[in-house]
Amino acid sequence: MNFEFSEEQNMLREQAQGFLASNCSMAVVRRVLDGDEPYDADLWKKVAEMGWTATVIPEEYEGLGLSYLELSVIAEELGRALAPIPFSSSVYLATEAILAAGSEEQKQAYLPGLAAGTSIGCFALGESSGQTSAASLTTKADSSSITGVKIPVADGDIANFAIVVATSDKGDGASLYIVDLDQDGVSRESITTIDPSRSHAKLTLNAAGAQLLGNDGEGWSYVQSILNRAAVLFAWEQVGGCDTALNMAKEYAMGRFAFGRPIATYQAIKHKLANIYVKNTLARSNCYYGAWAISTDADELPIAAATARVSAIQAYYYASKENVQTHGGMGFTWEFDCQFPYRRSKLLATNIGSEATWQDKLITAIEKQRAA
Amino acid sequence: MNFEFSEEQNMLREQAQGFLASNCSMAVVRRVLDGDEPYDADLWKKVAEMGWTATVIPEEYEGLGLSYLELSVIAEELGRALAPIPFSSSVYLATEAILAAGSEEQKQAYLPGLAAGTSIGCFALGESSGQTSAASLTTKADSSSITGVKIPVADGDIANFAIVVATSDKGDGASLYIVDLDQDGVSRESITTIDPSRSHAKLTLNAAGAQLLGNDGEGWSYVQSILNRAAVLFAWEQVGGCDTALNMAKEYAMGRFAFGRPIATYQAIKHKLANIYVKNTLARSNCYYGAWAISTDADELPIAAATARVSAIQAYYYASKENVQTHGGMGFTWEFDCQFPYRRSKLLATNIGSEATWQDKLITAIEKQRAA
Amino acid sequence: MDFNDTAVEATFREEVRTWLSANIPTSDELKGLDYIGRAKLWQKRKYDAGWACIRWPKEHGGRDASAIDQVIWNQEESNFDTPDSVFGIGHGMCAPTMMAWATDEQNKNYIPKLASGEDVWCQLFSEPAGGSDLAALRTRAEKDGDDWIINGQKIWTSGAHYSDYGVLVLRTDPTAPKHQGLTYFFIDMKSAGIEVKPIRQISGGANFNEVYFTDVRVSDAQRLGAVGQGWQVALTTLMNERASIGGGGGGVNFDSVFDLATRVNIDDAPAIKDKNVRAQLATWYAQESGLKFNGYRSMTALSRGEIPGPENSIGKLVGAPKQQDMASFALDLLESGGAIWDPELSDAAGMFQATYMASPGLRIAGGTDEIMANIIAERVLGLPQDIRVDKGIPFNEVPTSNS
Amino acid sequence: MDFNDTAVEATFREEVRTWLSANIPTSDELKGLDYIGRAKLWQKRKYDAGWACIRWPKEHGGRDASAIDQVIWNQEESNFDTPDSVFGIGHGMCAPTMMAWATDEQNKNYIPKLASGEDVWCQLFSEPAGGSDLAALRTRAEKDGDDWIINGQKIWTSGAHYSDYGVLVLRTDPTAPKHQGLTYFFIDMKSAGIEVKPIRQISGGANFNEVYFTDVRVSDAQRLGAVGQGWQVALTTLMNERASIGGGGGGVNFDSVFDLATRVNIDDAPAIKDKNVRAQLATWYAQESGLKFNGYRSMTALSRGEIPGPENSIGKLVGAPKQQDMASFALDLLESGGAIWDPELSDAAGMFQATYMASPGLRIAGGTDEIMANIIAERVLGLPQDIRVDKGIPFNEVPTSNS
Repeated sequence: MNFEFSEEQNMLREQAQGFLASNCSMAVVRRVLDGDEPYDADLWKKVAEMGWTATVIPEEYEGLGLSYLELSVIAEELGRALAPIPFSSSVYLATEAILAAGSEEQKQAYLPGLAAGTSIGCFALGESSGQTSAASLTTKADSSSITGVKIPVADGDIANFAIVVATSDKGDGASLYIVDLDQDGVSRESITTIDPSRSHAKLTLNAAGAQLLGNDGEGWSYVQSILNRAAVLFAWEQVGGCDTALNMAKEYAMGRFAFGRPIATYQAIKHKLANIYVKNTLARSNCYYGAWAISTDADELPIAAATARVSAIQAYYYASKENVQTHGGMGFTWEFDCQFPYRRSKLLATNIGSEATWQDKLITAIEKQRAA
Repeated sequence: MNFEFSEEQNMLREQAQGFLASNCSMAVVRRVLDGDEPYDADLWKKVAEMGWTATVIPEEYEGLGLSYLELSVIAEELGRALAPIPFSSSVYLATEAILAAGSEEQKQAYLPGLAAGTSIGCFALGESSGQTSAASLTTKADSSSITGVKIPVADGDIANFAIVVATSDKGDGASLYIVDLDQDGVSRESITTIDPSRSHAKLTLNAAGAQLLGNDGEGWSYVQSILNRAAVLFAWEQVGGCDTALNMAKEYAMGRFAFGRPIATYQAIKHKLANIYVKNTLARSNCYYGAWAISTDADELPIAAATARVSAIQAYYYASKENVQTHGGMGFTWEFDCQFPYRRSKLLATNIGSEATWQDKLITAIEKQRAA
Repeated sequence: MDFNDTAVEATFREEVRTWLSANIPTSDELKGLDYIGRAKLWQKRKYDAGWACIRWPKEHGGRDASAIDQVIWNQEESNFDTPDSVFGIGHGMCAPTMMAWATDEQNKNYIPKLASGEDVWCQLFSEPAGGSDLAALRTRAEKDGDDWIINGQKIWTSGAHYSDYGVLVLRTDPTAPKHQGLTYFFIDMKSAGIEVKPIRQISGGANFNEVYFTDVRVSDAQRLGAVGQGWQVALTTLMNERASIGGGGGGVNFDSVFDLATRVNIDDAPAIKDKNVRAQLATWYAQESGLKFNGYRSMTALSRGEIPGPENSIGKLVGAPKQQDMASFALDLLESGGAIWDPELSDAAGMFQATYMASPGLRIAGGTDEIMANIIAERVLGLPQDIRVDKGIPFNEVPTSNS
Repeated sequence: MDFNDTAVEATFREEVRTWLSANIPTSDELKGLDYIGRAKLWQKRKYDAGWACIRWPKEHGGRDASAIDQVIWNQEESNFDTPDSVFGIGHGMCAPTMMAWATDEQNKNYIPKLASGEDVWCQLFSEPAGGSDLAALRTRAEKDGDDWIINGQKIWTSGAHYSDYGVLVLRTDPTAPKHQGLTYFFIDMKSAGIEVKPIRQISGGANFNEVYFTDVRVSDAQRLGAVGQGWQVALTTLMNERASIGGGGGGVNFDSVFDLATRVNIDDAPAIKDKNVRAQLATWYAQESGLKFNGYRSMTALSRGEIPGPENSIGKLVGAPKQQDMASFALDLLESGGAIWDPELSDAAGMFQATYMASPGLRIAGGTDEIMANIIAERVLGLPQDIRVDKGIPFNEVPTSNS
């Protein structure tokens, strides 16, 4: 049994923690949330210089060729720091889409820029409120151009290109396209979300130039595979955030006195924090499973991804809301940092499919496994 | 606004409480649970003598012609006492079935005996595990005889007759029949349930004599209407039981010391009891709504019944399990009374449709109301 | 059992309705006024017609009406589009305290202007170090001739920036045990040395203020109750607070989430057809229904001249987390669109997002979930208090930090 | 990251598997034996071959094996149909305490018979008045020459009726503070004056006993640790208890409820197609999965020679209420049939009903949910203890009732 990160991976974690402590304090999150910058460009540059954006990209495309275990470590630490950068869009989604479906030419065109962080990618799936399915898509493409509206697109306002999911009259009803965002046919509008420390946009594509990514009519299948992998990495970010919420709550409860004693001596608070810890720990152990599955490309990936995601969503919602509650009135002020994990938890929970959507996916995956 | 029981109804409650305190202590429940009697026949006789079985039966059929508000009061008190008698089967179900669907002749034949408690009725719907629907029924009848297996039938082993739901090739696919249980075509076997203080049976009908109750092919519609009314009365029994569980827990927590102080001073226990109280109170207020709806035959009855039932099921499960928990190890012993509400809560929750079944019914009823 | 008024109640309701129909301010009348101005206009009109603060004695500008009359008035008024009130705390908490503790002359001076809406009052109890432990307040008052000099800071004061007067509790003897060293005053909010700063909330709003006191003078004549009796006076205020706090107010509820579930899809069909959505909605419906009919039972008690139980505090304990969970659930139904918080782009103009961000505050303001559970445990169920290590100890010796 | 053994572990596993395959008792060998006899036969066989209590030092009949070896042994043994053990408490709790505190001679006399299964031991700590407050025990021992005379009552003693020896903590000084007046002994369970009565549980089983002591004599030579040092000795026992308590064991789990949902219908279709059922099942799957992989992480720590954290106690805190809720949910899926509890008539031979009735006990035995949450809060998160009013007070002056 070797169900732990290696010594090298733990060293990477220490290095990441040190770097983020210096470069991504809560003050940095607050600056982006409160200000006009869509993301912390300086932090992004440094993260790219550290090679984090290049982690799993093969060396032939100027990546580091490391495994998803290393990327899991980085994801957890970025989640812990609530980093206000487009890492999830560019690395977990756009990079994965090109790795999964790209032609050799497309890989050579896009991966080096993604690895270097000089190119930022995003993933444009949702079009309105509610579940998106192959049948619900209205974005349409022909061989070289694409038309439709995608909203919200995480980092759509700062990305260089988007992976756009459009309808197809072939196969599973959808296809992927690469759309460069600096072109006339694209207009983008920044939109406000519940977590302004992460940037989102509405993309309007009006006969924009586009190139097919992967096979026509296999888009929905690619989407499922990309989302499964992203779910694991999102889950790592989520459990990182869970710990941040728990630590904030714990520190406050130890120092805050009521009726002559720390509120951390009251069972209502103690049991609340114990419950946060328990949910966080189970979610983290499921993330290990997800990391193992993604790094070995295991058949169990759909189950492992959904398991990690369901428990990470549940843990982060609980931890972030009960962290505010533990702080009492102060937790509800703009001045305190409790708002960051509370906002982020819901952003991450909705960005790539909700709790209920993944619960259903989990049972579907288990049914498939048992039928096999 | 007059959303309370009347003075007369409150007097009835006091009288009922006094009677049950003398005649239905927990020792009585324990005797039936532990022993061979299927029910407390003596208590049943006295209850009938008090006229409780006759409450809503019109005077022309030797009933008292009182309202469902009086019956609600009695139901809550019987629930509080966890009375080991076939009141729910005979009064909430069989009597209601005959009142709803019976011909004049059938009413004259059955209601006086039901009113006097000399005849006990039961309601035979379920046939196996899982939801019963008109389509799932296998019990079949012709004009005068019926064949099939019904399990479990609450009080099926002690009742004089059963209202049996059988398949029909007309209308909504089901019809009701009255089957006298003392006949050759009927064999009945007592079965053990999770609450042996209430009697249950397997009824095997082999070309048993039967008479149609109500119109052929309208059985499923009758069933819905009967269950809606029964749901309100079951809910009253459930909230009565909720209070019993809360009081047991409270009394124990006040007297039990740990670490030099009553466990009732610990927030984990205080908040647990507060939560029990809150759930019980909401469920009871919904029961008021149900009582109003049933007593006025309101259009809202399907909503009111489902609301009362859903909240009563949730409240009783919570109250009864956390009552055991509050008692610690002692609560898990046969010697203590905590087991009674824990058993009864699940019996009442499954007897006439589960929480999920009624949740779905509730939303269906709301959809219908809004579509109207 | 019915939902009808008694004959007397029905007559009263009709009278109220008739007056309201004839007297609701028109948009022309309200034009150009800010929300304070609108509130004052409407309050003055009610006052002039004898419909202000109807439960108060006539001598104070009220109508000597019963509790059920008040309920009927509130129901009817809420059916009309009237300006939002800014008098809730003044009428609901400050005035009852004044009537119970102030001199006749003071009441003659202040109460009518409270009733007529000329003066707005606020309440200054909470302090940064206090929180749930309300009596642990530190803002001190020191006697100086016939005045007291106030120094310190209050927090969570609604309406401090537009209030004319405030009631406040101050520590006059830090060496006495916590509840015994307090004294209660009312004060002119325009006094020199008072500084009001709005508190920005995570929801974006700023409904509360910090209020700083620097060498603020208040006359001993504005003391309510004896020196050291402040906690007892404060209890009068707080008893009235409990009565005026609702079940969490508007925002997300069964209806809005039910409707949402008919607008968005799951598995390419309306979400309302999804059994998981139905089960969740059913439970919330049952909770809302329970709270509603609980309210009807309280109103019946009022109607019968009885006092409703303190079990009304379950409204907040159930309602606030329910709002949070329902808002969270609604955002999930919206899937990735749930993150968008923009009046133009969000479903329902962003109401679900706004409630998601506001609901943590609902679970805290006016008593946290944990405090409400304590209240139910102790006041309703009669369970004993938790161990109190600060009992009987001089306030300035009670531990306030680990150092 | 992988699930594989190291080379050394794989070799050990193979060795274990080979021995087990060759030595599992046949049904012929077990015929006519009761469950005690079967357990003893199997234990003796393991002992004779050097496979009993493998973590123990060789001098005590063990094998000096590592913690991960023990895990591998347990995994492999659980793959075979072997007689149920009756030695869990003796091997897991009593023996480590003896090894730590008894004399060499005592250990030479008792430990090998424990290892070989000749003697069964039990643990007598809990008392009716104690509950979660384990140290509040009252059963007293009074010195009489070289003996102690024991009077009082123990409760929740597993296996008391078939045990040869027991370890017990007794109050030897009621005037000392709670933890300081205790002394620890081991005793022959056949001693005169010991009476064992089974406790009937609401689940119908009787896995525990009450044990009454009436003037029972125990030699001072059977004392472990000093007089008054009993709590420290007891901690040795309890530390080992924590390690040996699992996540709630068998019974209802995801697999069984998933399968049930394929057998019963909702809306005339298999319940597993119902989205509400799927959502609930998914959450439980994620919990079980989290517990499982938490266990893998602990095993990895063992494999690396590290000590797994006390966070293993989350297994019980999560597992026990989950069993209760899943059983309750399963009975609901069965609808009216859920009430039937009969091996012939119930779905799955009544397993769901049995778990519904047994699960309240899971939430209590070995530490209630509330105590487990305290343990996590204090030992894992480092939060402070609740206020302790009994600290430093003579035991016989600590309040034990309202009178």
